[in-house]
Amino acid sequence: MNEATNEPLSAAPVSTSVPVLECRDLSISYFTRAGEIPAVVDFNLKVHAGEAVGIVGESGCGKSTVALAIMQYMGKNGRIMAGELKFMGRDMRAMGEAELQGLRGSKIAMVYQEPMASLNPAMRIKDQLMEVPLHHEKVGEKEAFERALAMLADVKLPDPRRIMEAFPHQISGGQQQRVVIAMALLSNPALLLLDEPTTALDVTVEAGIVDLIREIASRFNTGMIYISHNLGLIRETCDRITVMYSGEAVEDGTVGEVFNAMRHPYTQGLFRSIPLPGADKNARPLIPIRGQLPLPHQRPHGCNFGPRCDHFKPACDAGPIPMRQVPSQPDHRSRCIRFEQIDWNAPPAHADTGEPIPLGPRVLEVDGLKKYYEIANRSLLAMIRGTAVKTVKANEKLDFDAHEAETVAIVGESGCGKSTFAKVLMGLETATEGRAVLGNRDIAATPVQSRKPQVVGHLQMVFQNPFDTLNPSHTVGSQIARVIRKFDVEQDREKVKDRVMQLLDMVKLPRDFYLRRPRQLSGGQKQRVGIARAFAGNPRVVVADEPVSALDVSVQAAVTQLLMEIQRTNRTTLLFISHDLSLVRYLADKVIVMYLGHLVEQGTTDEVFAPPYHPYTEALLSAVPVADTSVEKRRIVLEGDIPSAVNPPPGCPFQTRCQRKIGRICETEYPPLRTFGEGHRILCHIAPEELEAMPPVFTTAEERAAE
Amino acid sequence: MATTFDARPAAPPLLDRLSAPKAVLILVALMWVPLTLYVMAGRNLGVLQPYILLPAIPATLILYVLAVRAWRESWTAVIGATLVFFWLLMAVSAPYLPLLDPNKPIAPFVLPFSHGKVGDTFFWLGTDFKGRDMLSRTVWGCQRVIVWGVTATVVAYVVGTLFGLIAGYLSGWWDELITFFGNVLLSFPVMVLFIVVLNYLGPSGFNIVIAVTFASAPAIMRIVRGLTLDIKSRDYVFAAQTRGERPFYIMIFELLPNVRGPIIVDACLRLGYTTVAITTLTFLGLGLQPPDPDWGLMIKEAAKTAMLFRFSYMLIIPALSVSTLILGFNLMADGLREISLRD
Amino acid sequence: MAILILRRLVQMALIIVVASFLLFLIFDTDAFKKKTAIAELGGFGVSSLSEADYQKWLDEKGLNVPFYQRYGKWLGDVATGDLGRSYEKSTAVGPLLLDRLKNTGILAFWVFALMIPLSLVTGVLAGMREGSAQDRTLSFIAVFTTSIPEIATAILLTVIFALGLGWLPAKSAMIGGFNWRQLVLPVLTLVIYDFGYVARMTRASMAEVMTSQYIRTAVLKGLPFRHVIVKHALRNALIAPFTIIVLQLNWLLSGVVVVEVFFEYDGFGKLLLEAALFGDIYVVQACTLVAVVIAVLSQIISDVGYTILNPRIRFA
Amino acid sequence: GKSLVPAALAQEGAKKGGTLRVAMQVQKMDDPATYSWIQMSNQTRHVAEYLTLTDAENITHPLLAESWEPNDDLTEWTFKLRQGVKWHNGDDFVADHVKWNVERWLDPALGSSNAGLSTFSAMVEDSDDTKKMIDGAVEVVDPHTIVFKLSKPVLSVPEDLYNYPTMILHPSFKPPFSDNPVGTGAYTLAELQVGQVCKLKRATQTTDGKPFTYWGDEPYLDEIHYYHFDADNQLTAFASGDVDTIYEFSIEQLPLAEALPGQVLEVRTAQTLCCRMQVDKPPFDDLRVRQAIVKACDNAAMPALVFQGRGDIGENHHVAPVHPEYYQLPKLERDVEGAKKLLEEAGKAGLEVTIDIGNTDGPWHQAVAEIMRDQLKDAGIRLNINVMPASKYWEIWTQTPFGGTAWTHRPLGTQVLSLAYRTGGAWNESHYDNPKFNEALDKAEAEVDVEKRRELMQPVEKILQDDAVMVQPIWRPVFTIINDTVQDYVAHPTEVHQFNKVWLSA
Ligand SMILES: Nc1ncnc2c1ncn2[C@@H]1O[C@H](COP(=O)(O)OP(=O)(O)OP(=O)(O)O)[C@@H](O)[C@H]1O
Ligand SMILES: Nc1ncnc2c1ncn2[C@@H]1O[C@H](COP(=O)(O)OP(=O)(O)OP(=O)(O)O)[C@@H](O)[C@H]1O
Ligand SMILES: [Mg+2]
Ligand SMILES: [Mg+2]
Repeated sequence: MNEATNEPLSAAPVSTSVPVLECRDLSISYFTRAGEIPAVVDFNLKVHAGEAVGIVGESGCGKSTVALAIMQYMGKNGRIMAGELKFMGRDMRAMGEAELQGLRGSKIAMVYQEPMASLNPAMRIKDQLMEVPLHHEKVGEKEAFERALAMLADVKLPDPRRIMEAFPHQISGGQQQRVVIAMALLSNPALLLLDEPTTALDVTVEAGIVDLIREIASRFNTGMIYISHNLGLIRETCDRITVMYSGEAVEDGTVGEVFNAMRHPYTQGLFRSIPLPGADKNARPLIPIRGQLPLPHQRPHGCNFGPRCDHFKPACDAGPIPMRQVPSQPDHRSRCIRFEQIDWNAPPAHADTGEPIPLGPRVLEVDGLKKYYEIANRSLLAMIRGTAVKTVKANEKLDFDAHEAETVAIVGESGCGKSTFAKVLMGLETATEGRAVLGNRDIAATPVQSRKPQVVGHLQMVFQNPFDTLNPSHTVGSQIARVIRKFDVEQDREKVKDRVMQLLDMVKLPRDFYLRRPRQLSGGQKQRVGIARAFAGNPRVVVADEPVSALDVSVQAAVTQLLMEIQRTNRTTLLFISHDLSLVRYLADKVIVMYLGHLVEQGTTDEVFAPPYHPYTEALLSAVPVADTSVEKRRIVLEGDIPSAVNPPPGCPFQTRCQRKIGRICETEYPPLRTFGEGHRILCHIAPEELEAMPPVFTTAEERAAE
Repeated sequence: MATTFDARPAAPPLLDRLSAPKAVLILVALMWVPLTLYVMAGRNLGVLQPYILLPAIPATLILYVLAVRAWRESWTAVIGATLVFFWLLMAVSAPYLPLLDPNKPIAPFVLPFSHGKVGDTFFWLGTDFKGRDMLSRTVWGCQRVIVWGVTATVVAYVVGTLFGLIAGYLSGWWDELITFFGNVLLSFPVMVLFIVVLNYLGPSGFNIVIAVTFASAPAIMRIVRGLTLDIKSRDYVFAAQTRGERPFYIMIFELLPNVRGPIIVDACLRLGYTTVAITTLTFLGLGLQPPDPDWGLMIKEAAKTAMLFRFSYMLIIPALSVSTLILGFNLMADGLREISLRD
Repeated sequence: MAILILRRLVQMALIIVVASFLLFLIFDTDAFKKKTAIAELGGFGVSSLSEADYQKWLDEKGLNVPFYQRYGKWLGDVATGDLGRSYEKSTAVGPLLLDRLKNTGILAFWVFALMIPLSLVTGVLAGMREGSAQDRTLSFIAVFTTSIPEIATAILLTVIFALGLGWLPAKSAMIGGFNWRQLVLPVLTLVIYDFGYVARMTRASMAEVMTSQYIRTAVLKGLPFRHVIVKHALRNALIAPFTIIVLQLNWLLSGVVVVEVFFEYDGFGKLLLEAALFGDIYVVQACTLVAVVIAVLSQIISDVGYTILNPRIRFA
Repeated sequence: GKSLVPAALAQEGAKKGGTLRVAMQVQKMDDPATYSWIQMSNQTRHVAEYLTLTDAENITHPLLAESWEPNDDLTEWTFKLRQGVKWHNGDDFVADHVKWNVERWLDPALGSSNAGLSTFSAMVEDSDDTKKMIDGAVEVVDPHTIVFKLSKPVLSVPEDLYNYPTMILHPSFKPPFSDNPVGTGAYTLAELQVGQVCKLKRATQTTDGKPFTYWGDEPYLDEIHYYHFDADNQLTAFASGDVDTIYEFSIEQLPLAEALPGQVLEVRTAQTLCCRMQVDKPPFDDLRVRQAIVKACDNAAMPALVFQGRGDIGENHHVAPVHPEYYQLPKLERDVEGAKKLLEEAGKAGLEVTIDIGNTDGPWHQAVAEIMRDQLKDAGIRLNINVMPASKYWEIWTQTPFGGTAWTHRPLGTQVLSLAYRTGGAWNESHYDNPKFNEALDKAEAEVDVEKRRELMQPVEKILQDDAVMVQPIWRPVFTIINDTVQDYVAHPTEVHQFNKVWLSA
């Protein structure tokens, strides 16, 4: 346990005063045509003034339901079935609609996941903001305006006057989220609920918002509930944490207690399935939690986590499991009847650590690859002016190579051209310039239809969205079989079927999935089928475009692990596209950092994650929330938004946001590609010595101790 | 955990088996093919004619049971299906019901629920101005509307979907061209288009099919094009492209099955519109031709002979009949949408 | 915006040229001309229509000229505002059409004047609380009314109000000048049929808006329900119905045909049908022209209105 | 000819004034000589007038002609014209005007259907492939006497002169008539909107503003308004009180009409449906086949089924009981057995034939065909009915082997016979060609005296009936309706309007 890991948060005040919010044995159900869905059962929570409480859990475990229940806004079909809900000591369930209206938005405010969706598209920001004081405090227009303006400045929005007049769609996602937060803070609420406030944002933007939230907590003395599925974020923002699983709180306590001395197998499973900085795929592989989250109406008897638990004993499913206090930690409780018996420091039982595998010959060589999109502006005016065609420079001069059995990760913020590169490689788009040599064929300019089946088969792809990756109208088997036949691996009916079965085995799916339709599969299972399909043609290179970013952490681990395993055994080259740097660090051999279509840094994983950094890489790294309390991180918050690819800035592409900008040169000249060591290259004007002198972003406790 | 989720009684296995897509398809064919042949080929069927509709009756009944079972979640859909299947059943069983000859003049202007002046025939719904039995004409009258309405809608969908897929998937010039012609057709008000086309081709069932296709296909094309534009950016389409599938394969096997869902709801609505259109056209003298009974014709004929409160049953009966059929289609569409939104 | 409108107008011109060309092509077929000749010579004349008579008729009507020449001339004439002459009525098409359009305009005005408030209010009330009894009732009324074809509505209204109760005239020929009582049934018929459609669309739009997150935000801001509806929901919910209502103008041109024919109301729809049945090509051409112009104009209006109403596009 | 001055008797209590509103199709009024619809002539009838007038009893009276006299062999007709008749433009009406009109009708370039009438076709000769008026065929003796010299005997000259396109126009006439409506009638055209309204006003002034007096008795009505309604909707317009009378309603509407307040007027006519067979086309070239078909049909059953018991039973010889010269032959008997036997003899048992039906005069055509189908079935003949749009039927009416053609009313029985059944007749749709028939018809046509002519009609009718050229099952009645204010309205079998004596009670 290390209290001093981060910037010190106000220590959890164990106060005797009335908590801002107290939920006691709260049970919430939804009523659907399938019957009652008990979404949340026996939920307890206390929030004190100035305290930030985090709620984590996988998708569907009831986090949002809790938040909405606190707002007393359950929709048509939701109902609080039992329990108490006290706001400042007063029972909210007994309040009338009028009283609730008085509380909502004034004493209790909420921020949601999708900032764009939660702002009214047809109203100016100022109107939406001013409503709050106008309604709750009955102030005049002018004062409301002033207060809104001041609050916008408080949430660090540039040019608040302009933003006041703007419509939501005219400002960026990060700004929108700040507006929503400003709206929530306008009436100085006693309790602020944040439901995944940053999930829809890029990491660099997320970092800014997280900073803001931390600041608010300390400045306004607001009680906060922060909902997230990201343990790292909770660690960075909260004092206390409640871990939810399948509608129940399974563990709660202070962040330090839970992160360092968890007392529930599920919490442990969560931690083991996320890559922590410093973790290595060979030494500390991710350990997925087996099985799946049960649906609310199909929960097992006794411990909900029982079927997935490594420590399961028959007693676990005997009856309902109560929350119990962890001895000697008055604030730490767990819903495990065996937490005293379990050895919490034992190494994971079946962590199959592996040897690093040697790389093979070069398989793919990308050389000066450019992809420009031309977007036609079809307005008459543009045609007359001759500006009918605008160019989107999605990829600018990519250079790298990949070897057999190597994992090359491509990282960068949204819109930096990662998917475009994948498309060019796959032949869905043709390169504007440059070469991409697979084996000994240049495929950069050959569309997929003109490629030979073998070539096509050698280059396959795993897609991001598990819900989209399979055609909902065909069975799993037929979709894999089609690939096998198409790539001419097998033609004979029986043999094709055999091969499909082998592939299902390979991705650890039961063989009877052959006849299933995608809608009968969970997200993780679909992604496995996607992997099976990608490997059906014995590919030499597999491009995985954010293959796990839409999955829950526990499933993420399983799918990532699986992908790695298959790649290793097949000695396939993997191009892993991601924005999740922890994951990249965990699994990649080589990392390519992209910004606005430019390759700004490349090198082996160790090289990229240690100084010298490209300033962008540095910022990206620092933005990654880390769930390891022993790791300390330098905070760098980037200003501004990512520029448009249609209108890139002159000189260095990163100059508009660079925290280490050195002067005019950055704005006028394209930076040189500096090489450090063998393959480590950085696109920057800053002198190599200076770059090398950068301190690392992460420091672990040992490293700090060593200093 | 006690839930009501699995508390449903186990369904009889037979019905389950019949609900399989293949079985439903066979049942639909059993119902539809004879009916279509009966209406379109008519006398040319020769000796087959009296028997051909026999298999359609049980098929229709089974389909009804299946529909009610599948849609029991939505009352709206069940009511809609009940109305539609009632008329379908009437259509397939008309020849076997104890009805008077719908074309035979017996005694004109007999009011409903009364005997004519001559003979002792009791007329449930009275007779029309020519003395033909209204009940029998009403029952027989649904055959042509249903058959031509459905055929026209189906043809319009085939054409519209095809062009929509091409425009949406291939984009570029194909899209420009198809969309432009779609716009040309769409900018004719439907009725203008109907009038022009039918006036040119002459009034007949087949020409109604053509006219409806001209009028509906562009709208369907737009819908399918929109859906295609959405679906074509799905990963599974990329997956198909990355394995080098031909555009045709992608359109038919990857896109088509997935535009099906939203289209079925739209099709129910459009069936309603087509039924309205056929009735209206027939009323205007551009649609189906006498003498065989048809609701639009019954309205047309009665509109000039029954403008008296006493005789208004001649107008009201076909008007209500066609309204119930359309209401059925609309409720079905609403219900299906409701069901699809819930999933 | 101006560019958008300009582009749409250019497109409209193109569509009109293509559409009228197709019509000319159709009307140029021999079968069609013959039909027109028979229709015009009609009565007893027809039984003696010999080939020579027919040729003479063609000459008289100038139909022997190759059709592209006629088409070119027609285009030129239209550009100068001359829409040709009606065969059947042997008058200039322009004034005739104008007169009929005026009548249909009166009809349309009242239809819209009644239908818009009725359907919007119904739609909003229904969509406001989706799934409530209020919603179910109003929705059912809306589906029900759209399910009755206009012809059936016309019949039922006539039977009840004209034949049964005798409150209103059964026909609307307006003999002896304009008479508002004769306008009631046609207007009601169109309103009843159209109201349901627009109400349904409004309801769907309202229901969708009501489930959107920003409404949730507004409610959770502690605003009173009324304020949420009026300030937050309506504006967004009415964008879609607006475009639909404008596009109803196009629909109305179809809808009036049967209503005008049934009620004997001398409007655009009746003119079109009669001309088409007669083969009165220049009248049909002119009607189509008007219809297409109205259709495209209504599209433009709806596009522009959509842009103005929807700040997301206006300020994009 | 008979001479009865019309409107001679003033009705008792008749009142002047008022507007008669009539529902009818309002059509254009281009050139009266080429009119093809009765409706057009009705709009014109009270503006421009005819030389003669045939009344509802099929009796022809003097109008612009005061009297007429044929020579013995009916080849020369002398017409005395009425004196003191003024045109609307102030001119006097003289014989030259009539000559001008006749010459115009006979000009092939005009294409008037008048040229096909017996009277006028007897004034033309063929020269070098073109028809040309014979020199001197019309001779103006003095300003009020005109002589028609015919190349063959014609009986129906006075009747032909009341054929609807034979209005006498002023020589200054230029089409369209509606632009310059100069006639001799009691009314002038006040307004015409085709498809909407046609208004006639009593003529009180000449076109140049001088007072105008109608030559005959002053009519009662101030104005006559025709409002456009389709055939189907005229009765409903009447029902809703929009009009005082209508052009006509169809049999289907009879119960409705009877239920309405007002008086239904029914006229017996010689309008009919001829289901005629082309005698030169198989299988109808076999007399036995035709006879079998005719025998199997039961004309007597038709009126009840088609016209609710109204109308006259047809006798398959196209002379109607309303015709003055109608000779009553023995009643036709249905003979199914005989039909079967004939078919067998002809080797045509199980005969299947198709009849084309265009419903050119309304859906009752089809009803007739359907009844025929049922009747023929008894004799083992299968009748298919090919229903087609009216216009389509008019395209094929002369070609189809078996078709139901509508024939309009003509005042004399011989008129149609000579048009349609005489060898080479202009409209000989059945291709009937029987010299004996021609001869008998010639004889009948040469007789002016109706009683004598009736005797001569016996062989004509008999031959035609025996040759089984057609099933002509029924003489159609026509119906119209007037409300209680309309007085002295006489419905006419050809539906022409003669409103000079009509008046309106308050
Ligand atoms: N309106 C609703 N009707 C029925 N069931 C619902 C409804 N809303 C949520 N649920 C169910 O309740 C359970 C909890 O949902 P909730 O949205 O609270 O989860 P969550 O933890 O917020 O998930 P996520 O991380 O995906 O947002 C889920 O199983 C969900 O399917
Ligand atoms: N077909 C296209 N036409 C024009 N511009 C395009 C096209 N596809 C992508 N772009 C543009 O190219 C740039 C790179 O897009 P790309 O999809 O490759 O980004 P990405 O890095 O994959 O982002 P994300 O993380 O959001 O998936 C973006 O600015 C995008 O708008
Ligand atoms: Mg949630
Ligand atoms: Mg991407």
